[in-house]
This record gives sequence, C-alpha cells and structure tokens, in this order.
Amino acid sequence: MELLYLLLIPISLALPTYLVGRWKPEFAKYLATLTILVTTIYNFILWFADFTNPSTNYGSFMYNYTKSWVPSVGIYFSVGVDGLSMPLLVLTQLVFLVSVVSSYYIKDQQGTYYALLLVLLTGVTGTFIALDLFLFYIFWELVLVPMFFMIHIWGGPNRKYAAIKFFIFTHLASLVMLIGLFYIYLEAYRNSGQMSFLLVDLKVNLNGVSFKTLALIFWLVFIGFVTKFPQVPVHTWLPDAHVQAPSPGSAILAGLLLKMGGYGLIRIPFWLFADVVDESGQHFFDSKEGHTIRIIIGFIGMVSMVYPAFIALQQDDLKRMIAYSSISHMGVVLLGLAAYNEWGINGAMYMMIAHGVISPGLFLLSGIIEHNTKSHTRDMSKVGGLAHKMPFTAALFVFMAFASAGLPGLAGFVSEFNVFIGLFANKELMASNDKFFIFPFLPYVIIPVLAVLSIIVTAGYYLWAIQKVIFLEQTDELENSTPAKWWEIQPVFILAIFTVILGLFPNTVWMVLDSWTQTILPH
Amino acid sequence: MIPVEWFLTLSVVMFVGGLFGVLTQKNAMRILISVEIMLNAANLAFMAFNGVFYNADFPNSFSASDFEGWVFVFIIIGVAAAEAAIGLAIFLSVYRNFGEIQITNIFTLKEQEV
Amino acid sequence: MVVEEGIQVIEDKFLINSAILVILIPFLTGIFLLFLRGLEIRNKTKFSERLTGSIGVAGLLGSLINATIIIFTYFNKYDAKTQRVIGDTPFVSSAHGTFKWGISLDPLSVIMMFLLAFIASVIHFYATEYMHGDTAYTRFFGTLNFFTGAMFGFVLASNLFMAFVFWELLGVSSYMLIGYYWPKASAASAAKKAFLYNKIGDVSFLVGIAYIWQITLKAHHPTLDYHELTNLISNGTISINQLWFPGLLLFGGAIGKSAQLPLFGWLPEAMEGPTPVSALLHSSTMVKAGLFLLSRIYFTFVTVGGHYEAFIPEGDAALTATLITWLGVLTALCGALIALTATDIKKVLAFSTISQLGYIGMAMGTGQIHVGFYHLVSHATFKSLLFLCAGAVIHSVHSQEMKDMGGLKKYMPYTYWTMLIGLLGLVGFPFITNGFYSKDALLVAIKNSDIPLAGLAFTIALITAGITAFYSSKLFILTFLGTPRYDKDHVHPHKTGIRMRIALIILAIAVVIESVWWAVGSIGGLASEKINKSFWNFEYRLGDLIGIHGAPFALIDTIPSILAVILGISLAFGMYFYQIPFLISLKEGGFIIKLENIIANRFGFDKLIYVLAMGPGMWVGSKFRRFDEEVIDGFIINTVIKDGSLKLADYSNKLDQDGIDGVVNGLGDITSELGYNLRKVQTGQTSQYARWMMFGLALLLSIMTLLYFQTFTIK
Amino acid sequence: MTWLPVSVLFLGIILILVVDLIFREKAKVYTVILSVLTLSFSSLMVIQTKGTNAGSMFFFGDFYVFFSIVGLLSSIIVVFSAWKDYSVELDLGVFFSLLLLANAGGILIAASRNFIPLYLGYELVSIPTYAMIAFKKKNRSSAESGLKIFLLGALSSAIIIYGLAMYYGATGTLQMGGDIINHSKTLAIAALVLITVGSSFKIGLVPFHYWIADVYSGASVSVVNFLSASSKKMAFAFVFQIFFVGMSSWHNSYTYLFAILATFSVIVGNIVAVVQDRLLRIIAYSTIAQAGYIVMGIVAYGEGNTFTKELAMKGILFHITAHVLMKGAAIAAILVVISSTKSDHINNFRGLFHTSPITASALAIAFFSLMGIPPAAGFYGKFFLFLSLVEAGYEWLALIGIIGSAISIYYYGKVIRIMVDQPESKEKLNSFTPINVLLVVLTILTLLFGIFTQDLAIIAENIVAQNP
Repeated sequence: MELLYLLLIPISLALPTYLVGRWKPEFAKYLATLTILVTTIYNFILWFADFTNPSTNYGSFMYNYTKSWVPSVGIYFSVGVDGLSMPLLVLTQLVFLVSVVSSYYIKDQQGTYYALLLVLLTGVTGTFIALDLFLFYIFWELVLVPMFFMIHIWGGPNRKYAAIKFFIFTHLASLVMLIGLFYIYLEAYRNSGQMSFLLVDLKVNLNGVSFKTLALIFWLVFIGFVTKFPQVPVHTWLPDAHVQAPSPGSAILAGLLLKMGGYGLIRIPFWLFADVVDESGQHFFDSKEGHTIRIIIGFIGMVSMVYPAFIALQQDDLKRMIAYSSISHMGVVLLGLAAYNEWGINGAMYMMIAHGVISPGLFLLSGIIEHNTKSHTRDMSKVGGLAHKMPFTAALFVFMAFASAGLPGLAGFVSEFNVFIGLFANKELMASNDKFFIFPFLPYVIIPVLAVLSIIVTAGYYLWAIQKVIFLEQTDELENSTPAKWWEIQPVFILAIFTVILGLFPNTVWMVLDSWTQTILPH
Repeated sequence: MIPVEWFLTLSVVMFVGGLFGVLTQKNAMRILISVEIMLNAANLAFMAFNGVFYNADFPNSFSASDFEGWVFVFIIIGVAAAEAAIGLAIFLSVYRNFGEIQITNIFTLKEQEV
Repeated sequence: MVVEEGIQVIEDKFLINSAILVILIPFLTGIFLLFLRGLEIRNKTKFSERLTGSIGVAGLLGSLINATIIIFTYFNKYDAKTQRVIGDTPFVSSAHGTFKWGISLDPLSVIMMFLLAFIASVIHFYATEYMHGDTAYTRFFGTLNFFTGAMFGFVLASNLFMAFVFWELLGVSSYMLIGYYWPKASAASAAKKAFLYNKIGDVSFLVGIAYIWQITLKAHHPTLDYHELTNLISNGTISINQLWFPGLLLFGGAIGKSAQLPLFGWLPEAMEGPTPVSALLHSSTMVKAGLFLLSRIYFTFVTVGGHYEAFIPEGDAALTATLITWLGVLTALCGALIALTATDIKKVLAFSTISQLGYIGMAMGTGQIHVGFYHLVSHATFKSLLFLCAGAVIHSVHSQEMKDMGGLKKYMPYTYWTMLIGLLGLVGFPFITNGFYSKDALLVAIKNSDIPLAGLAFTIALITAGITAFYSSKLFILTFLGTPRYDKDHVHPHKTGIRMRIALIILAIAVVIESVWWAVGSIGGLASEKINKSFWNFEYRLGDLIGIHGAPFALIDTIPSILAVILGISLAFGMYFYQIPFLISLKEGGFIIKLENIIANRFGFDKLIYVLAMGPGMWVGSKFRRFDEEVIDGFIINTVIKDGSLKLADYSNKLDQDGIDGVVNGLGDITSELGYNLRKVQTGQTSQYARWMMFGLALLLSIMTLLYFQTFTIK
Repeated sequence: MTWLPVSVLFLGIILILVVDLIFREKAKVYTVILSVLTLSFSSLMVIQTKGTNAGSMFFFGDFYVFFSIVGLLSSIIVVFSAWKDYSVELDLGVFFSLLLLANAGGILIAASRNFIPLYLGYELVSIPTYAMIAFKKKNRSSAESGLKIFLLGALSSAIIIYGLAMYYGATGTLQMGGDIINHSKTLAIAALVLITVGSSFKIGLVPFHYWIADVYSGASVSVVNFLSASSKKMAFAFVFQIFFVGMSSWHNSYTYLFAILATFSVIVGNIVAVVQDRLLRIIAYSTIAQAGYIVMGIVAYGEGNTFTKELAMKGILFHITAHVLMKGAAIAAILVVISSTKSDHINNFRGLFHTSPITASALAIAFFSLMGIPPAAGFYGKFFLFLSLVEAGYEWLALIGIIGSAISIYYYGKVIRIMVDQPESKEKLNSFTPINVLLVVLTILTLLFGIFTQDLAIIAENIVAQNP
C-alpha cells in the first residue's frame, strides 16, 4: 500500500495547486514544495526501513500491491519496488525536491507550473514502480505532456521548436517500443496461454520462446528506450530540449527522464529475458543472438560516449555542453550493459544514480549563471571570471565539474571504474579477436579502448569550461551579478552532499544493486 | 418462360444508365431522377431473384421468409419516396439561396487557399 | 595471523588506527581550513595568518608524530622483512570480487610515509612565512593539507584500487595548487595542462588495473592487493608473462605523473605555483608517486631469484623493464640538457628533478628496486632543501631569473650555506654527500644489469652526472658568487626570515645526517662485515627489507662518477666564475647556440603532444559538431520528421499550384488523376465527388476480381 | 415490450412538437428538458429489453445495447450543444424531433439480424441527417452542404440496395449470415464490393470522404457534433452488422479491402489535416483518420481466431466510446469559441488558456487523447487496435497507424501550442454554464476512462460470442 501514497499525493494535489496558483501565486510554490517534501521524507523512511540490511534478497519485489483492472485481457494495476527501482525512486524524490526549490525564480503562471511539476512527479514515480507493462507504458507516455508544456511555456527563446521536436521524437520512439511490448505480450500468450501484462508472469511465460523472436523484441524495445536516454543516432533532441528548457525543467529532464530510458532498458530486456533458457541450457544473453546484441549495443555505447565528448569540446553554450556530456555519460551505462557481468551492470545502474545527482546540479548552476548575467547569456566566451563575483557558485561548479569528470571520492568515479573493470573483464569484448562485421578491420577490443580514451576528452572539455567560466578576468557580463540567493545555491549544495556520500560510502546503495544483479546474471 | 438472366441484364443496364446519369447531369433534379432509376434497377433484381428462389406456379409450402425479396421491393419504393421528398425540400432551399440548382456553379465550400 | 609463503600478514589494530590517523588528520584540517576560507569570503574578513598557519602546520605535525610512532613500533615489534601489518574494509563489495580500502604497513610504505611526513611538515613551517601577506592564505594551507593527506593515502594503500583513488586525488590537488594564482591566465592554463597530462597517465593506470583484475579473475581469485598478487605469482597461479603488459600500462600512469620522457611538458610550467608547492609537490613527493608505484608493482616486470637477486624475465616480458630503464636514462639526459639552458632558477631545479627522476626510473627498471628507493630518499631531502633555498632567494630578490641575481653570499649567509649543502648532495660530491652514495649505487646497478645495451645506458648516465654537476655549480655561482647583477635602487636582498631559516637548517641537518650515516655505512662496510650487514649500510638494509640485493658497494666502481663530477664542477667554475675566454668562446660557439634552442623548447615534445592530442582533438570535435548539426539534426529531423508532414503537405501544395488546375471532366486519365493533389480535390463540385466515388468503386472492383482466385475461398 | 425504446422516442417527438407549438417563444428550455428526458428514458428501456427474443428478424444482444446507448447518450451531448448553438435556436423543437427520429433508426440498425430492417434503419438515420444538415434556412453554405450530402447519400444508398440485391441473389435469403450458394461467386463479389463502397461513403473512408470536409465546415456546429458523435457511430453499427454478422460465413474476404481503405484514410486524413488552419476542417480530417483506425479493427476482426476477434472488438468498442467523449468535448469547446468570435480560424484560439481556462483545458485534453497519450481515453482504443493488428499479422498496417498518429501530434499540437500563447485581448469569453458543465463531465470521463475499461471489455467478449 505504501507506494500508492507516493503516487496519489502528488497527483491529487496537482489541481489544488493550480487553483491556489490562480488565487494567490505565492502559495502554489509553497504547497508544491510541501507535497514534494512529504513524499521525499516518506521515501527516505521506506529506504532506511527496508533497504539497509545486506541479507535480504533485493531481487524480489517489495511493497507489492496488485489489483485487477481489465482481467479479461490480463491488465492489472500492480506496483512494487525492487533493488533496481528503489534507488531510482529515491533519486526521483531528491531531484524533484531540488528542482522545486530552485524554480522559485519563475514568476508567470506559477500555478500551472507547479501543477505540471506534480503531474510530472507522478509520471516519473509511476514509471519506476509500475509492474504491469500496460501501466508502465501509461506512465512512460504521461511524462511527455507536462515536460512539453514546461519547455514550451517557460523555456528559452527558441522553445517552441525544441518542445514539439522533443514531443514527436520521444512519442514516435515509444510507439515503436509499444510494438515491442505487443510482441512480448503476444509471444507470452502464445507460449503459455496465459493472458497477462504482469512483469512477473511474463518473466515466467517467456521461457521457451525462440531466441530469434526475443532478439526482434529486444531491438524493437531498444529503439524506444535508446531514444529516451539518448544514444548517438537519435540524440539530437536532447541538446535542443536542454538549452531551451527552464533550468529546473532541464534538471529533471537530465536527472530523471534519461534514467527512465536506462531503467526500461534494464528492466524489459535484461530482467525479463534473464531466465529464458534454450534447450541447451544457454541463457539468452550468452547465446549467439545475445552475443551479437551485446556487441552492437557496446558499439553504440562507445560511439555515444566518444562522439558527444568531442562535440562538447567545441560548444560555446554551457548548457549545450553539459547536455552533450550527459549523452556521453549515458554511453557508459550502455557499455556497462554490454559487459553483462556484475561490475558492468552494477556500474551502469550506479552511473544512472550518480549522473542523476550530478547533472541536475550542473544544469541548475548554469541556470544560476544565466540568471545573473546582464544579457542572460550562457556563452562561455562572454561569461568569465565568475569566481570574483560569485565565489560559492564558482566553487560548486568546479566541484560538480570534477564529479562529472569522474574524480574519485565522488559518485561518478565508482560507476565509471566498475563499468571499465566490467568491460575489460568481459570475455567476448576482450579475448575474441574475430573482427567486427560492421568494420571488418576493427577488433572488438576497440570498444573498451576508445571508451576509456574518451575520459581524457571529458576531463578536457570540463577543464576548458572551468577555465573559461570561472578563472580568468571578470567580463562585463557579470557587472551587476550578486552572489547567488539561498534558494538558488542550497539545492545544488544538497546535491553536492549526496555526490560525496555516494562517492565515499557507495556500499550502502551498491549492496542493494548487487543483490539484484545476482538474481539476473547466469551462474 | 423468360429466363432470369434477361431480367438481371436489364437491371444491370438500368443501374449503369442511372449511374451514368448521376455522373454527367448538371441539374440536381436530373440526378435525383437517375438515382430513382438505379433504385428501380435494384427492385427489378429483387423481383427476379425472388422468382428464382420461390416459384409461384407450384407452391408446395411457403413461409414468411420466402417472400423476402418482394417485401423488400415495397419497402424500397417507400424509402425512395421519402428520399425524393427530402430531396425536393433541399433543392427548394438551395434554389431559394442560390437562385438555381445547377450543381456545377454551387461550390462556395471549396478548400480556401491556405 | 595469516601465514603465507614468505610474507606474514598481521592484524595490529593500534598501528592501523594510527596509520588511518596519519591520512585523516591532514584531510580534516584541510577541509576545515577550506571551510574557514568560505567564512572569510562570506563576511569579507581575513582570519589572522597565525591562526590558519598554525592549524595547517598542526595538521602536519599530527601526522608526523603518528608516523614516527608507527616507524618505531613497526621496526622494533615486527621483523620488517617477513611481516606486514595490513587492515582493510570493503569499499565496493559485489559477490565475486570486492574493491577494498586497505592500509599496508611494510618497509617501503613506512619509510616513504615517514620521509613524506618529515619533509611536508618542514615545508609547511617554511610556507607560514613565505606566503605571508597573501590574500588566500587559508586556501593555500587548506589545499596543501588536503594534498598531503592524499599523498599519505597513496603511499599507505594496500591495493591498486585505493592507490588509483588517491592517485587521481593527487592530480586534482596539484591542479588546485598549480592554479593557486588563478587570476593569472598562465597559471590557469598550466594547471589545466598538468591535470590533462596526469589524466592521460590515469587512463593507462585504469586500463592496467582492469587488465590485472581480468587476469586474476580468470585465475578465480580476483584481487588487486599487492601482497595477494605477490603470493599468486609465487605459488604460480599467474605468471609474469601475463602480467608484463598491465605492468607496462601501470608504468604509463607513472610516466604521466612522474614526468618521464614523453609527458614531462607539464612540470616546468607547474612552476607557476608558489614555491612551497613546487618544493613539496613537484620535487619531493607527488612526482615520486609514479616511481613509488613502480616499486610497489615490481613483480610485474622483475622476478626475484632464490637468494634475492633480481633478474629480468626473457622474451617479450622483458619489454617493460627495458622500456622503464631506457626511458629513465633518456629522461635523465634530456632533463639535464634542458636544465643547462634554463635561466629561471625554479625551471633549472624543475629540470634537474626530471633528470633525477629519470635516474630513479632507470634503477627501478634494472630490478634494483632498493637502489631506486635509496636515491629517491636522498633526492627528496636535498631537492626540497634546494627548492626552499630558491624560494628564499626569490623572496629576497623578487625575481626568478638568475641573470638579475649574483653576489648574494654576503646578504644571505644561511641560505648560502644550506644551498651549498643541497647542491653538493645534488651533484653527489664524492664521499661526503648522501647523493654520492645513492647515485653510485644507481650507476653500479645499471652497469651490471642485464638490460640490453646496459653499457651505453651507463655511459649516458655518467654524462648526465657530469652535466648535473655543471648546471648545479653554474646555478650556485650565478646566484651567490660573482658580482651582483640586480639593479641596486629598488632591490635590496635581505636575510631570509626566521622561520624560513629554521626550515632550511632542519633540512640541511637532515642531508648532513644522511650523508654521515651513509658514508659510515658504505666506507665502514668495506672495513668490517658487521657494519656492512647492520642498519648503518642503508643500501644493504633497504635491500634486506625489500628482499632484493644487488652488488655490494665497491670503491673502484665510484671512480668514473667522481671524475665526471669533478670535470663538471671545474668546467662550470672555469666558464662562469673565472670567465676563462676559451671556455666562454666555447659557450658562445654557433653549434652550442643551435643545440641550446633545440633543447630550450624541450626537444619539441610539447609541440608533439599538442599536435598529437590537442590539435586533432579540436579538429575532430569541429567535424563531429558540424556533422551532428547539419546531417543528423538537419536531415533526419528537419526534413523528415518536423517538417516532414508539413514538407509532404507542402510538396502536394506545390503540385497543386503548378498542377492541373482545370476541372476534371469525365473520368479522364486515371494516372494523372492519381497524381492530382489530395487537397485540391475538394473543389466543392458535387458531381466531381460522385466521379471520385465511382473511381473508388472501380478500384475496389478490380482488386477483388484480381484477388478472386487466391483469397476468396468459400468454406 | 421489445420495441418500448423506439415507442418512447416517438412519444417524445410528438410531445416536443406539441410543446413547441404551444409555447412559441419560451419553448426552448422545455424542449431541451423533454428531449433529454426521452433520450435517457429510452436508453433505460434499451437496457430493460436486453435479451428478450424477437424471432429471427431481430436480436437484442449486447451489440444492440451498446450501440443504441452510444447513439442515445451522444445525442444528449448534441442536445446540449444545440441549446447553445445560435444557428439552431429558432426552431429547436423541429431539430430535436429529427434527432430523436435518427436515434430510432439507430436502435433499429443495432437490433436487426435481417437486411430489411437493417436497411430501413439505415434510411431512417440518413434522411433526418440530411434534413438537419440543411437546417439553417437563410444560409447558403448549409443549403449547399445539404444538397451535397443528399445527392451523394442518395447515390450511396442506391449502391447499397443494389449490393443487397446481389447478396440476395448470392445467398438466397436476406437473413444475415447466409452462405453463398455455389457457382454464384460473381454475385457475392459484386455484393461485397457494392456494399463496401456504399457503407464506406457513410463512415467517410478516403476515396469516398469528400462530403465530410464540406459538410463539417458548412453545417451548423451542433449538427457537426451530431454527425461526428452519433450518426457516425450508427453508420459504424451498420457496417459492423453487415460485415461481422451478415458476411460472417464469407470468411476474411473483406479484410484486404478494408486494409487498403484504412491505409488511405489514415495517411490522407492526417497529412491533409496538417495543412488546415480552420479548426472544424481539422476535426473533419481527424474524423476521417479515426475512421481509418476503426476500420483497422474490422481488418483484425476478419482475420483472426477468437482471441484476435475479442482483441479487435475491444479495440473497436474502446475507440468508439473514447471517440464519443473526445469529439463531443472538442466540438463543444469549438462551439464556445465560435459563438463569441464567429469564426473557427486557428488564430481566434490564441491564448485561450488565459481567456477561458475550462474550454481550453477541455479542448487540450480532448486533443491529447485523440493523439493517443495514455491516461486519456484515446490511448486504450489505439493500444488494442494495434495489438490486435499485430496479432492478426498486419504489422505493416500497425506501422502505418503509428506513422499516422505521429503526424497527428503535429496538427493537434499546433492547436494546443496556440492556445497556450499569450492572448491579444485579455477579456474573458462569455461562458455558458451548461456547456461548461458538459465539458467538465466529458473531460473527467476522458481522463478516468480506465475505470470502465473492464465493463467494455466484457461487453466486447459477449458481442463476439453472440455473433454467428
């Protein structure tokens, strides 16, 4: 029952917030902050109540609540949480709390803004806790609407184009994913005769389906998820959406919407096909199809790690650079999955959490910089010498930039280190010297090597940004900029604290992730 | 005894003639008349088919369902009359508004250039 | 106590806790000072320098005290040769292999820790006065403490994972410290360059770790701990033929951090930082981290024989050892040559550091880890002393260029004498300095090692020794002796401050103690076997502790190096002090000038690195950016999707404007009609609609008759 | 007992005409109340008469209940919007009587199992529709659209009758579900094609969709509401009766035909809608596209086994109910704007969120659900339709459906984006409370559609069971 509160509190208060907003704009802000504070505290209580002792098996669902909705087709309203989704759920509450506090600068139509924020919170929470494919798809699409309006109404100068592009792009991709979900449902029905959208049933019913259809399902679903957590060929909506979105909006976009893609990719293919064994007892991802799939997604992960890093080197707009860096960090997640051993998958999940804490901080900081420059620009060439005028923001920016570049002791490092250990420890990627079918002359080992080299480029563009924005003499843009107000800087400070905690004591979360991964990896 | 194929060919000819009339005529009234022709073609077809399925000369036993064709003919005639009525009413209002019922010069609702 | 073949692992709570304190105290004081700096900025005040300075030094003294406790208890209580005190807690624990925070107290790490603690506290004490009057005083001490904490962490780490974590923290704190004067553009870019060079090293370090993990994973015992790895090798589960490549990658990390040949471009520019930083980081401690790492992972490129003699494995496994040695030799030569041409006093010392690091790398490569460590200890002491004296000189003359110094002997007597002691150590003046014994041990090691072309390496090392002697004495003459060249009116050199003088004296005493200790040990060792085996003979004692022995000290081996040193000194004095015309003409000769400006721009390595890494990186970035914006974004999005539907509709509109405009009369040509614009069809003509409907009827009828034969089955 | 609902309707017509005669001017409110009462009372009667057997000509199963109630309830929406619509105000009584007459026809279609009452019901629906479209006396466009719909409607009904004649020839009976007598396959093909053409004119599939655009922009808004909400549903009832029941034993002969028609309608409907800038025309073309989606359901129904049939029928029922709610709300909202700005051009909708939030949010949610965004009703329909298509093996058709709905985002989004901008004039639109109440009710139903999906699913399963 507990998870229902997390869902119902925000959605039920969305309309009242709008109405209060129309009556007295200020109160909408406080009502929204109060609601999100309540859900965050409640979520943390749940975490410390049940997710701290290492003995429990986090592979099974907890707080499971299932009620039949359309039994004749097998649709159930079922929510639950396990080792994979609980950390992401806590991350959601945290990022929303941070974003709501840092959106106090918004002055027009506050009522609608905070109502949309609450609807968005429900959407994202729902995606992470839905245990029924139908319900999962509903929450997955629900998120698009408030995000579209946020970018469209409160966004930057060219927001209309970015909003509609974001909407059509992700909607089209998720429709393709929908076809994948159909196949899962229908194959499970044909295989077992049981009509059910429940993940738990599907996981059992899919056992016995031929690997060829599973590969087809994987690719259909993969297209939908990869567009959401953008990888190279389909990533161009992210920089536009980020540049034009209001900074709290882009914090949520980077912090959570990207993670929904990652979560879906781990939950649907990797978790669902975990127990599917063919006649020779081989698991799906170890078989021939599984092998080609892993090589291809490894290649895509590597390309989307290297390619955006070089582009970020060239960017002048700070937010656009951070957007490209998020794409490159998400490439690490895909590489982790391609490694398909415990370090890879744990590292991928931990990277989603770490990036979910770090990148909202960077976006909020760039938002602060934008609000305090005279002509509201974020161009690094124009904004310089921030340290003179806004020392705390400068210090936090350097801290977050290093966290994002993977400085040890901070969250990013643990995940990157483990993903690369996983990549190099993976037999297929390393040992096999049979060449790549796409580029016959490239051995598979090119994937880990190029991915690792891109760390240098990442460090490069972050340092370049620090030097241009923070150090050097103060440009005239920062003439009348005052040190950041409390509600601008405190949220980023909270995120910084969490980065350090996740960096120095990763085992609290890692233990949960690891006990979950052991249930899906073949032994 | 005239074989039923002859009736069918006549009804097809009437149907196509009516259709041709609808497609080419400019005056709304003439279109209405051609539609009536097509309806009567259908009547003829029904009459012919019912004759085939139930031979009135030596009725051994009959039930209500044997006369479906012929019953339908009466209904069609009734419907055709209703259609004609509403048609004439609409032509009247068109005449009152446009002053003529030449359908080729009534096209105010065309797609405006965007 | 876990007894393993050879090495005993001991759990000693007290020692481990004090070791943790050694690491934690500087970290805590550092963070506390940075917090104070935050308060300073917030309410625009400046805490008294006495308070913040003393907190900084107190932090270091805390860890020094702990270090001394550890070193004494460890060497008395345990037999350092076979017993190690190790304590670790899981940091990231997954089912099959956990990455651990671990502290290992063994001879190498304990001696290095003590040396580091001693030098760092002296330099902190020195810095309290040197940085007097600087606005960001607290931030300086905060970051310096933070750095020392990270260095302790690296030195005491028991496994490669923890070493890597602190390795990158070193990189970041050196970035902070080099970029201390961040408003200066050159300092900011120097910091960026230093960090990026280190990052290249870090990446190869990371890949090395990943390789070792993969090898040990295949052997079903995934571990990164030094002692476990040594055990795995000794009981044969993993062989050196597997480990040489990860060893090479780890050495790649060391190249980046310890400024070996290709990646040493950042060290001279790191002189942008304040002098105490150069003294601590870029001479004695941080740059040694790479070489300390080599001594930690010697098992990857060296096998230790039955009775402690180390030899290089055959086949391609020898590649790592030869590469380390030869890179060391070449770095030593290049460093010395560039130091010749440098005019800035700190740049000379920086290049001499590079060349000494080359020496140590060379020794490590030959397998004589203890000899390398021996020179590392001595170099740390006298080089930090030299940097502090240089700091004092700069402080009084307010310029780093040697051309406007000279004749400072009478103004700064203490600095004069301490600098002399330091320079003698650097030069390795025969028999009376610690440098002499450690350098000769090096030369002996390279002479009879089985590295290919060892003889050539030995001669190059000799020439470098000579050149070192030459530029050290040149430095000495130009700064202290000769006629003063600074303009008198507004530069009046003064005696160095009290605290700086005390620091110099302490370090000088340390150098003297070492010299005496080693002199007695080596010379006395020749006389009596007892002294030779006792702790007096430092080289033998170190070898004993680490478990590797090379050739014993022999006087005749030292003769070539003595000659080289004397030649170097006399040449320098001749050229600079007595200005002998022939020698000066030699100096001005065309060939030497040409040679000089080749050497001056660091053999073009910087340009090479720029051309290789930075240039193409930017070029590729711009290519990708244009591709991303025009092709993917442009084509896929704008033409197909966003405007796609519009484009398609516009296309049909265009067809409409210049398509057939007339009213369709009769069924006409079906094909042209098909092309007719969908929207244009809405002409409002009822009859035309009817015709369209009949066209639909005809179409459907044709399809059905076509399909008549296949699908239409009457069951 | 069986024909109580229809008799209630006729009683209502008589009462309304009498009341209209007596209270000439004040009759408006009474006629509204009376018609709403008759419609709801008749739908109650429909539920009562479920299951009574009435010989072979009629069958009062779930199909009958669902489609009559859909027709009756959507007519209530029309009554409300007619009450506000200025162009119909003059003789409201006559308008409502025509509406009730059309509903009587709808019930007849839904109940019949024989082609004779089916065709009678079809004509009983069409003729009042022609009258309603040509309702505004002094208005050129309404007269022209009346003329158009009449001529093309008469042509299509003639084609259908001829098709029925061919059917009679091929199967020997006008009872639905007759088997083809051997060696009369040509007649069966002729019947199939002719009936498909005739009926696809009424539901507005592409080669026969021309009247929709003109009539939707010509006729008055409440008539458009009637056309899109209820008369189209009755037309679909007619199509389902013919193809699911009438030709049930002909076995997937019509699937390929409808697949082609569906592809054309979805592609053309969506693409042309993108270019439109007047809202009623956008609604017209989106109706064509939605008709395409429902026809996809027919394709899936014809193709598969019972599991696919059930999925397809669920998709169809969800889509039709959702369609009633969405189109009803959308057109009512457009009515509010047109009644104050006298034109449905897209610029009049600029900044609607600020001037009248209820109408704007109702229209926005209706459009989001038309796009198929989940929590709203439209999504369920599309979900099951595509699911049944994939199950039936028509993946390419599902893909076309996806491309169509992706394009639809653009023109629905265009309207929503304009509503969200800053309005030129700040003054509030005059809001008419009953319409606002109607909008709020419809929006809540669209959003909470999930609650009664299970009951609809059960109805769908019963329908599939009851079909021969």
